[in-house]
Amino acid sequence: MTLMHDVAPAPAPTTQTMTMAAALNRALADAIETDPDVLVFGEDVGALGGVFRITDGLTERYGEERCFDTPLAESGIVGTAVGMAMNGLRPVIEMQFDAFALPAFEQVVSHVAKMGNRTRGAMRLPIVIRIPTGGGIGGVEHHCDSSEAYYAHTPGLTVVCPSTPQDAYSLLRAAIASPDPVIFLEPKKLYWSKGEVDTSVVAEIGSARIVREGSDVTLISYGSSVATCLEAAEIAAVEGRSVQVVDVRSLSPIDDATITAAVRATGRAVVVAEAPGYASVASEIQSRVFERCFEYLEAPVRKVTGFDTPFASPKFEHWYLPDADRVLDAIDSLHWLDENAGEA
Amino acid sequence: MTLMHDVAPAPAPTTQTMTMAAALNRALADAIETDPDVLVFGEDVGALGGVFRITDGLTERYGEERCFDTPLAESGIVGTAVGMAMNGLRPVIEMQFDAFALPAFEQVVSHVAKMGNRTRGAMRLPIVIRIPTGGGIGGVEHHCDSSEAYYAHTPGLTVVCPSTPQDAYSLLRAAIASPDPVIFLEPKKLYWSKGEVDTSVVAEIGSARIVREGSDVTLISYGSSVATCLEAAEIAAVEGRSVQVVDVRSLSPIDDATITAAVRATGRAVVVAEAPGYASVASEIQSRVFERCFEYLEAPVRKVTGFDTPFASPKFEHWYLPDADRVLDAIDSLHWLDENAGEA
Amino acid sequence: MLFTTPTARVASATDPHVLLPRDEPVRLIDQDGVAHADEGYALPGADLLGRAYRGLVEGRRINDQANALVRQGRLAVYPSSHGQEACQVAASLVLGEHDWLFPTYRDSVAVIARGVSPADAMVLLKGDWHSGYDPHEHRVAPQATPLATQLLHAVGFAQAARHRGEDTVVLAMCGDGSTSEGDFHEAMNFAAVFHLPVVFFVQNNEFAISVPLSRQTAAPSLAHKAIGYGMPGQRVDGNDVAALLAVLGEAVDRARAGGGPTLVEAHTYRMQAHTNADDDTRYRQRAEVQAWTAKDPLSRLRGYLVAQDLLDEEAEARLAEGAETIAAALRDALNADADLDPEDLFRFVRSSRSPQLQEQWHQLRDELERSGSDHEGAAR
Amino acid sequence: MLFTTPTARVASATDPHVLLPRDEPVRLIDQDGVAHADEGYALPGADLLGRAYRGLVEGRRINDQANALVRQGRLAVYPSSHGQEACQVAASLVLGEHDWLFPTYRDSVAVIARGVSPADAMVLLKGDWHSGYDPHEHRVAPQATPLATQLLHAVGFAQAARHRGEDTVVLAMCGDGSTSEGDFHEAMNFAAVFHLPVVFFVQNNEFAISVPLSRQTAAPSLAHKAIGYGMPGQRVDGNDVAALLAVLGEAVDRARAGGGPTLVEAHTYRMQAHTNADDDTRYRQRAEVQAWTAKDPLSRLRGYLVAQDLLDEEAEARLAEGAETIAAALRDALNADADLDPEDLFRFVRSSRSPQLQEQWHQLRDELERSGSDHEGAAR
Ligand SMILES: Cc1ncc(C[n+]2csc(CCOP(=O)(O)OP(=O)(O)O)c2C)c(N)n1
Ligand SMILES: Cc1ncc(C[n+]2csc(CCOP(=O)(O)OP(=O)(O)O)c2C)c(N)n1
Ligand SMILES: [Mg+2]
Ligand SMILES: [Mg+2]
Repeated sequence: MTLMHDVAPAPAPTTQTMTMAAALNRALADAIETDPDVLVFGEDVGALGGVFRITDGLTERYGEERCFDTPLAESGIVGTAVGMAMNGLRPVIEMQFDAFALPAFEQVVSHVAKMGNRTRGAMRLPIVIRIPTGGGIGGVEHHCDSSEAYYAHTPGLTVVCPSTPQDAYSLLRAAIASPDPVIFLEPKKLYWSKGEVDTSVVAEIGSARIVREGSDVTLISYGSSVATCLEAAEIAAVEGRSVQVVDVRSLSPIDDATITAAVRATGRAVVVAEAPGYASVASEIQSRVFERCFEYLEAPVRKVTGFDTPFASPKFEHWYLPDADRVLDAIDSLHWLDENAGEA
Repeated sequence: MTLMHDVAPAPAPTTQTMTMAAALNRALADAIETDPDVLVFGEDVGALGGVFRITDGLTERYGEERCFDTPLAESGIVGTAVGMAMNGLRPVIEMQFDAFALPAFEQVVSHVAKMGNRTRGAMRLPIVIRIPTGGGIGGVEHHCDSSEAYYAHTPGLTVVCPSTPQDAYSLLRAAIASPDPVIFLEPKKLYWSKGEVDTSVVAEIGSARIVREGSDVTLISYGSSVATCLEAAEIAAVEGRSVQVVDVRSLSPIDDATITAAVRATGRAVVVAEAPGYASVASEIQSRVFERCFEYLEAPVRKVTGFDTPFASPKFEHWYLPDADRVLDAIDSLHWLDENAGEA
Repeated sequence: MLFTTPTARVASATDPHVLLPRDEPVRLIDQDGVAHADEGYALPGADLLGRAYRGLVEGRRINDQANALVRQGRLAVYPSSHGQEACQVAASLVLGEHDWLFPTYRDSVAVIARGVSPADAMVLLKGDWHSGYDPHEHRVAPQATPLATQLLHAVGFAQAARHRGEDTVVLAMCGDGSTSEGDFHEAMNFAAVFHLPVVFFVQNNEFAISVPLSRQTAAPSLAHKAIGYGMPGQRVDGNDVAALLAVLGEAVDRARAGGGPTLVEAHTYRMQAHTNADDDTRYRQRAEVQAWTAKDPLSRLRGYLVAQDLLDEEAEARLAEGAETIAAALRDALNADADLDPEDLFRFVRSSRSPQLQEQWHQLRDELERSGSDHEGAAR
Repeated sequence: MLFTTPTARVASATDPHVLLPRDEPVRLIDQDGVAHADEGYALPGADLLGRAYRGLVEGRRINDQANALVRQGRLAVYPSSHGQEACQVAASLVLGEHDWLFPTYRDSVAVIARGVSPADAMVLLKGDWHSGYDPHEHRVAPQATPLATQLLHAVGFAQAARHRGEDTVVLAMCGDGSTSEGDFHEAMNFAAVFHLPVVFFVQNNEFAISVPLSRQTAAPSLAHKAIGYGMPGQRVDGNDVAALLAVLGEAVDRARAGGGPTLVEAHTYRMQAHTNADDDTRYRQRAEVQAWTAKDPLSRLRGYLVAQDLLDEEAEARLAEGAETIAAALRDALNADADLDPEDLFRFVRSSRSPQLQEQWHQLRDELERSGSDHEGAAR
């Protein structure tokens, strides 16, 4: 089995430092240029270039035929994307904020996720639904939710979330090339983070990435929380602990092999994500690690997540969001003394 | 803290054997009779009495004022219920099938779950959303989904699911009396199952129930899967294994105390539920048990759930649904030999 | 073009009233089989009416056969279009070969009229799989269950066709109840804003399961919704296949000619319960149903054709025989048990199986192997 | 009743055309401040116009002040109603004391006009909490962010009031873009089917962020949607507060008298960017915006009042002073930092805290205690 799809080479491959926003924009442009079936649409994605400017310049460069504004109706956007995909196109659509993807939830669950199965593969839906996700930007209510659990729980959907500009580029190209529908989650907080992007790198959907090597404990994370984990790992290093960081990248399907091998090697793990923790992707990862690494664990797997409360108002956000401190506290709780006791 | 709400005594308390459908009908009638603010509405709940007849006779007995049909629009049903609750009523609404609650998902997540928090408690929403859930009835696509994970993951929602007529009655009365919104999941497969119902029994939302005592392994479950667990426990008993069965009943909030104590006593656990397992309520329970009972576990906690595929067509259902055999296989996998080895 | 439009109605920016439907539904043949001249719509020719009649006879026979198969336990459920066959047949006949139909669960007869084999059309209702035909083969989308959702698919489908410069017309069906859903609104609006070749065809059969039309809308008619989107709306007698062919045909012509979408409301009646699982005595009077038998779409067209010497007893017998052959084939197909492969549960979820799905399949496979290939016979 | 209706328009089953709006928006005072007699709507009296003018002056000042506070970093975001103040003020003035307003994020001025203190109204936009006022106090629902969702709440609210036999009227606001959402459709339909006392008030300001009206609808006007629900629709000049008072007032009167819902579309213009975070030069021409300054709602009413000797310089100065006092109070309130309690994160989620939430609060509390009460200053 492979989830590697034929991604057409970027028209003029480059390696450049750019923001995640720019990387996404570039991925869209390269997809439009290399595949006549790719269409970009949504609310404000045309002249405005999207409220986060991810589609900046696309209409200008490629015309309304390839990138256009729709009426303000998310179910309409997803539902018409379904119809277009049924008729051979590859719609790449933008939901303006996570909570504003919810009016389309029926279309996503009842059709996007199921049409391929319903038709025994006769009608696959190569749709990419781009959803800005998460907080950390001081947004008012409904602008900062993390809704990956809703999608990851739904059979038939692929769900990915990049944490670097490189992955943003490569995963978006792979998502657009995928014959299956992909929920593409873009951490808002990372839009303006920078990194090197080589547009000739092709990503494989379904593979995690070891972001930092370490031997004492494994932090498992995705999206904006990867940076939180790296920050915690730095601090822990000063305190003498070697912390490994895994970026899951693909929330569904998930790369059990990489995650399991990582935790078996360290014997300790903390899952970190911003979404409320209850019945979440973090819970899933936690329970998978528990089950697959049971014999190797020195301590229970912990998770550090958003609280099970509605996302906080801007002034409360710093209390709500998992930060390096909270991750370090979780690491501290991993029975280090017991082990030493055992070793002594 | 208590989640026990003042439930008005049933007008004429009785103890009787009845189906779960009849128990639900009785709970609705008793709520209507004892609280003038209770209103029942939805699609086909009037003259028809609902496609499952749960609202049978209510319009006839109490008039259109108290139980009525709406236009065919689920977001409209939930959204107007929000407005009614904002204005002091207690709407009890019916979604016809699980998948047909999805058009209302935005209203549920963005308002039902959040209005109380938004208004700092000034506007609580005492809404009950009744959703027939799950399969086992040979229903065609979209009629047999289990969507509890979507709701349980959403902060601000209470999610309950009865497995007996008694709980159906008492939990529905408690849900209607609750000042907070409740997602009330009704396992379709159990609608015609019978049991004794004492209408003077008041339920506490948030408490699990030990359905069967046992000392070797704990099965944790809810809704229609409780019967599957009991069936497995019977068979296991013949094979000499003492199996405890816990009915979670309240999926959110969850009764950690009961579940944790149960598993600590047996040292082994299997979580059983019908919904796809990935990022599910079963995963949550599994990870909670792992974390809270780590030191007590003889084996990894297993889960037996629906596959991560769209719900099966009627003819495939028997392959899809967790059954006693599958639960027994999971029990068999719980490192019994290791333990014996350890004991020997 | 098959259908000519005597007086083409074109949306005019200056007079929005042309978008409003007539006060009375268009009717060309009355319930006694008498044709009436109409200033706006011409009576379809004899050939087309003949094909329509065959469709009606076959459609009625398929409905009856499916009901029998439900009673025999061969179909899990059947939402019958008995009484609505004129709508079903017209929806199929007005489309050209390359056009697409987006039907609902009730539109099996229309699906079959487009060429899908009755047995394949019934796979969903038999319970073997969620859909039984390759949509591309006869250009028929899978029958939709979640109400009104398919209207958006139809709109997107049409948009893709136009994107490629094809002149495909898409006809999307839904019921009166479905017009209350948000997706109905969004589909109408997207189609109008993007001026797409879609014909929205509402079969107003007076009921959504038990809920009467008066609980769905307070509007003068459902077709009055069209002006709110800037598209023409029209009402038509849903039991008069001639009027349906004329009105839908005009809408298809306009769509193909670049004139944008149309909303057509057919006034018809659901003669049977919602499905076999429904009990319609709970919410409507027998007399009300009886009153509609006089308006039956078959007898009305038969009356006209006979009066016009376009149909005699021999032809009628031949048609009945043809319909009988179809019914027999359907019976045979449904009486045979399909050979089902449990691995199908995992085969189509994604284009390539994920490790998780593969693991789950292996788990099921092992389980089945342990218990001997048949699950039901499993003995531990 | 405050507002008299010269010729009451009543929906008639026999002539659905009465549900259609006029071809041109109702206008009573033109942009030069000249009043014109209208056959259907009377000019509001001097007293009411005077109150409206004060509302306009205060509303404009609040909009300006809020913009300044955004620049100073005291407000996180501000969606201004600059240019739409006539709509804001009229929406508030037409309601009786016991009526309810359902506003959006853009309707802060209407919220304040109903009596909510400017500081409380800005709590959402300042970021202290999701809403800053008790809705019951001034009968104003929390300002809605998810578009069109609040329309359904308004409908349900009205239904509950009628259930209790109260004669509450509910006025629900939304923008032109929001009319494309499914919830708009469902709200209109529920209100019409249940014949509820709701006034749907669409501020058509030509844009939904960057998307122009032409991409939202192909209809002759948004008010033409009303007939599709069986309710009257009307169009009004959204910068003419007199016309707004008359048209909305009539709709409120009809609702209160049991005449059911109305859809009112106000033609206005969003003079500033969507919010401070928006860059409107990307999608519209400066000249287009400039053209609308001539239609300013303040200058137009001022012109009329001055010409009628209902306003002199002294009165104008007094009004400006009053507005200044409000602005100063708002400044002061927003310059003060609210005293925020982290436990509030958990306090309001449910009416009683679940064990899980309590556990999570204790976790946060311990964390804060460990790091000294201030999180930011945390040093491990
Ligand atoms: C979104 C959604 N809600 C509810 C249902 C359940 N349901 C199935 S058919 C039906 C009535 C549909 O009525 P109408 O649109 O008039 O079509 P008809 O059955 O009369 O052909 C309902 C409520 C559904 N299938 N989808
Ligand atoms: C359901 C939903 N989708 C998208 C958004 C993001 N959004 C906020 S305001 C806006 C434009 C609204 O336009 P309109 O209804 O005309 O109101 P206006 O801002 O012009 O007052 C959009 C798309 C939202 N808030 N809710
Ligand atoms: Mg119907
Ligand atoms: Mg607008």
